[in-house]
Amino acid sequence: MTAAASHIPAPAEKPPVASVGFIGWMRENLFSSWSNALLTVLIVWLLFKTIPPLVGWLFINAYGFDTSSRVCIADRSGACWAFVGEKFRFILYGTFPYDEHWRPLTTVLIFVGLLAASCSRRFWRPWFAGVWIVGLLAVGVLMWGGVFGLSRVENALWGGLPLTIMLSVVGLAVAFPLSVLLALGRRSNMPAIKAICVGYIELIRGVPLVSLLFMSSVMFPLFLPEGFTVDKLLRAQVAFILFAAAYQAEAIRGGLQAIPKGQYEAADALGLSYWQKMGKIILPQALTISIPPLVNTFIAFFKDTSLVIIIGLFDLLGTAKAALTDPNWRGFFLEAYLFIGLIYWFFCYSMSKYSQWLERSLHRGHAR
Amino acid sequence: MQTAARRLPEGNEIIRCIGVNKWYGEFHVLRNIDLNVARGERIVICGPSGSGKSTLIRCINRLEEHQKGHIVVDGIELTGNLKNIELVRRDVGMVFQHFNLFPHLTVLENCTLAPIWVRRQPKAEAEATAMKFLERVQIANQAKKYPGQLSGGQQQRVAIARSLCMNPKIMLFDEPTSALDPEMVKEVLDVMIGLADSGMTMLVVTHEMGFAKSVADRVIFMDRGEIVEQNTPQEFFTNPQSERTRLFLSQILSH
Amino acid sequence: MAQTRLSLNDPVTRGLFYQALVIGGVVAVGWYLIHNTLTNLESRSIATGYSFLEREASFAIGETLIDYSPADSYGRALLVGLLNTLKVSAIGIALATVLGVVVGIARLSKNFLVARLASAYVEVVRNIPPLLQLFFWYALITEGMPAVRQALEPLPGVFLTQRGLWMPVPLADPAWKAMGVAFIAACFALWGVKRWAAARQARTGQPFPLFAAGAGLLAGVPFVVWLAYGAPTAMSVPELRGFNFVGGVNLSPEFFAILVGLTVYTSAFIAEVVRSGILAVNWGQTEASRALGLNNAQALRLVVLPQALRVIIPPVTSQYLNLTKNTSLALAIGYPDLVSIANTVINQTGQAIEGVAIIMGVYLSISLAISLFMNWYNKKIALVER
Amino acid sequence: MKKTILAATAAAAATFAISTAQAGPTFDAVKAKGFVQCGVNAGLAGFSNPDSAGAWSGLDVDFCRAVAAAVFGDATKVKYTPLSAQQRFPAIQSGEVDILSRNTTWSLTRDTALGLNFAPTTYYDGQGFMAPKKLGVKSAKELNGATVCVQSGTTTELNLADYFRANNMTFKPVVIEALDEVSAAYFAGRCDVYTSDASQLAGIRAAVASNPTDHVLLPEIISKEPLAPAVRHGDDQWFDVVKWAVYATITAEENGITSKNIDEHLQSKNPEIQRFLGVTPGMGKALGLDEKWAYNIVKQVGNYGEIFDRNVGPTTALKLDRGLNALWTKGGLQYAPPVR
Repeated sequence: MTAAASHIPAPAEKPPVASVGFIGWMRENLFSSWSNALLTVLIVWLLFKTIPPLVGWLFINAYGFDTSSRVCIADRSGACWAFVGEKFRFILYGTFPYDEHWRPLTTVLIFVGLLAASCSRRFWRPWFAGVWIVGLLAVGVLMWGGVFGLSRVENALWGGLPLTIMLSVVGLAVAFPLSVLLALGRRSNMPAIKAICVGYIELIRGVPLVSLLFMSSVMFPLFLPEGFTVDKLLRAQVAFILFAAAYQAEAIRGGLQAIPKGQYEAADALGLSYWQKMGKIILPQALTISIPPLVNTFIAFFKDTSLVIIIGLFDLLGTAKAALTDPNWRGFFLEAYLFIGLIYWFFCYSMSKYSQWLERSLHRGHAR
Repeated sequence: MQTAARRLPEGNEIIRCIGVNKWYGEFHVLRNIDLNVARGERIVICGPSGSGKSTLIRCINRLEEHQKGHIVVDGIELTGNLKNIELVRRDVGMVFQHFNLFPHLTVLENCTLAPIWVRRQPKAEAEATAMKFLERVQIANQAKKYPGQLSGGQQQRVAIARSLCMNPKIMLFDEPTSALDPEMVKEVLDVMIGLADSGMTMLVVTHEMGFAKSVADRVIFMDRGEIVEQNTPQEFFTNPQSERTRLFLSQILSH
Repeated sequence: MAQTRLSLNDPVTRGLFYQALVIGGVVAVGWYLIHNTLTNLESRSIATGYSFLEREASFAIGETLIDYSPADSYGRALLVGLLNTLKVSAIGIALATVLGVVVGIARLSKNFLVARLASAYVEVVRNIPPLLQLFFWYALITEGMPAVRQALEPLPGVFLTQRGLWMPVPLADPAWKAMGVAFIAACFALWGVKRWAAARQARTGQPFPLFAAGAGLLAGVPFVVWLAYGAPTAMSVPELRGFNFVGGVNLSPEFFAILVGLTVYTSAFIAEVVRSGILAVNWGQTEASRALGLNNAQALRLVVLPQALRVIIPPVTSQYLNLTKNTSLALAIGYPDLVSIANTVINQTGQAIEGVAIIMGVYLSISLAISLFMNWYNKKIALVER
Repeated sequence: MKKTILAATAAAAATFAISTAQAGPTFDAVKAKGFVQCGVNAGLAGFSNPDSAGAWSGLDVDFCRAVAAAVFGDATKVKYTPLSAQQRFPAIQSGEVDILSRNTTWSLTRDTALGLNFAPTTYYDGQGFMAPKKLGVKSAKELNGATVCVQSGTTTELNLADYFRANNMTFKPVVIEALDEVSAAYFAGRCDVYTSDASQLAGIRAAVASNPTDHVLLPEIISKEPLAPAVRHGDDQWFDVVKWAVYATITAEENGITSKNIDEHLQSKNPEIQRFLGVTPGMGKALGLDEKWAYNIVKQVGNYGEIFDRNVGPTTALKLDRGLNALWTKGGLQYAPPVR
């Protein structure tokens, strides 16, 4: 046996140059095999072909915000941001009286503020519902006016971004309690209640939103007693609430299903009644788990508000399309769609990132 | 070369590692590994976590790629050549810490999949072989079940049988018992001991020192990517040469 | 707690009481609405019933899969709409699946550029309302393409204009029908070959090159039939006559926009499903297959895909359903799908309730059929799992 | 089937229903709320169009104002509900609006199956075609094989199909629901021709075309399109008010009464004018209105000729001639029954 008296650790060596650093990264990520290398070259070539013209159109050849439409129409080699410059207030606020645009703007800010604050777990407390109610009241006052010296604005004049956000946020908020009941009902062991809830949820989820909007637009008036009418916006809002309730109920049901049986048994063992058990033990946990899917529902919902254009309401997409019909500014659809696309994208993307982050952080919480 | 407890024919090495180096990014995970394994030899590799022992055996069937040095298995050098890699893998069985049985196939199908598709055996023949090995790991009565229906120990035994169905020349074990509940460790170790007795070449990464003492021809201690010490189990446990080995053994054996 | 007789503390009684309460409430609300509706319909003398379905529609439809003229009935007009919906859905589902799988796999690519491009695609596409995307594609054609007289001709006989794409199609010939039959026959033959190959492999262990044989069979048999019919090559080539191109086949901008819009939108969601399905299969499964000597393709086909598909198929089905429901957006760009035809019918007849009921009924049947299939499928794979 | 449900529910309804069946529910409701809710087109130059401040103007709008002037003595007591083609009938049927004054063609089915009553025609229109000048088309008879843009759910959609069938021609329809979208599609070149009511084509050409002179209206008028305000069944008194508000504007023109000279006519010795302007009472009472009802209409809104000229006449962007809409005395169709 030739055992060494004491082992001297070998020094750590630098890896071969080709496997680390920029070259290593390139080898690993771009040229790891022949097919990969070919793909990389192809994509670089494609990017080279598309990016410069795109940048040229977007910025270099583009006309700034204060160009006249005549100049833009004469030369279409670049984007005409003058269109956006001319129309952005109309696109954002619709036909709301021009001098009062600070009101829809404040409304949007309130909504964004409320949504942003709701993202923080610090505010997941019952009292925060009060903040929401105050916020929504403020929004109502701002938009309708008629008090505090604000001029009254008919809701037929509302449009653009505030309308988009309002339809989705109010729809979500009002549908929420309903969806909790539906989710509980669907898991109820009372057959009649379960059947009603399942029937409702599957009915709504089985038909396109357009048909619900149709219903609100052309049929809803017939459901009400003679002489009792509800205006178009509110009817669309009702359709959205009914729609949202079914989808949210499914998200919440997922949360309820994820609660281990032991929690129910523990609550029963404590002698709690059904509503005490649900309200104090199950729902707080289930809703927390449900938040990421609820946020995803909200994103889908936010995008779906664009469908109100079909029943003649002017949400963000509606105002953009209306702006495009101006004969002086015809044909700038790319600019218009890019502009509102960016707004939609900003909202949806940040919410989806939030939802993903939340899911991870909740998951961590559970794992611990 | 240390003197082995059992006499082994000289120059009959089935695995040869010469100056093997591997990096994960900047991290030097295997440092100048020289290791020869003789046919029929049983080697236990131990060492603290992160010492590179799993990486070493995973290099032997090219689940990991080494960047420097040579690995020759049964006369075939492992390089980028896919053909060679496949040839080597057919002859090298591997058992994983987390079993990695295929959940969508029955126990029997798990065992016959590779013989049918890789060795191109007729189904009946593959099933007969599989039943033989399942018999040997004493789980033949579960052949129609799905992995999810078995306990961890049973799953690991199926995994061993699955590897054996390919009739390998070498078996690699990557911490085969560390994901098991204590009461199941023994059933798996018993199977492994039986396998060792049959003369299989085995490389086992494990912390089961009892197994090492009773079965291994040689114990290898790795730390920080290098082989610190190798010796017969007898010498290794009673008279460790290096300070680090001693420290490691005191931690392992104290509980 | 004191037990009183027949009190609400008895769970059974209480359950019945609550259920009676809820049913009563639902029935009351439903009855109230129906009552209002009926009174309203009567007091305003609005026509009811489905007899209008047999009346002459008198309006024209731009794209039809079956023969239709304004002299046909409203019922047939609605059928035309339904078939158009199914056409867009079927083609859209096929294309979205292909695109979604490619993008989903691309997101997992080791190639940095490929993975980044794919994830940018997904993040852009799924965060913009589908309706906006439809308008975008529609405008891109109607505003971005040249007028009919200045049509682009990228390939001989293929014309690209703001009124859509014209392509040559083979002239009607009995050969085409025979080839279709031959293709179906080849499918059956392939199924037989597959069974035979499996049996042979079980017996001898020899695998059969099924992929090559299948491709040869599916392409070869119709080709032979085509030759047997004298290899007809006469084409109907579109040419500008009068206002429009005549001959060939036309893909209208409306069809193109709804198809591309929905395909792109849905593919982003399918890509995410595919990606998470593949990620859901433990890497250890691949390693174990490799360690057993399976090659890449075998590991994918025999081990990874069967497991990934179980995770993938249920959510992908619901994406298919979403795509089908989203075809209703066709209304906004004038593609004559079911909803848009029903909308016209409602406008012409004033019978909104019946019209909306037809839309909902059709979509509910589609959803129900798909969920029944899904339940069956889930049960089937659940059986295999345990 | 439906009838049995109806009977069953009606029987049960007796206990539950709120009785609403008095005479004149709409008229009463309008008076009670203090304004007329008027359904108009969401934007059609000359007929109903909001300006940037949201104030509505147009021929259809003016007849709503005339009704308000008759009922309240104040033409501004109107609220407008912009409606799409699809929404217009449910809106009037459900009572969401009190009058539908939205370039709506009076037809038999609409009169019956939709449960509407049409007031006198306020604009005699007909369906025409508009085509780009550079297409070189001189007559609708040359349109065989053309692609035609048309708004869905309108009588134009039906007439179009009838016309091509009758003339043994084929066409490819591009049917879109929103007016904006249809005209956008036409001006983008998606279609060869655009068909709609001739007045509407003129309005669109004036308001939407980037260069109105690039487009021509073809000579053929392929249908009768009497555009009239409508009310729902069930309130004859309200129907009378709307009907006579329209007739009042025509009567005023027949008698040469304009918003400018109306105060002079208060001194008129003509007994019909005296009855009309409420100098001799009785007519207003018969309608359930103030005796000054017609005076208020003409004073605040004008006579028919004034309304026409102001909104769609030759001096406006639409440049429409009176044509069929001239008084009967001048070879047109506008004719009011006697006020007596």
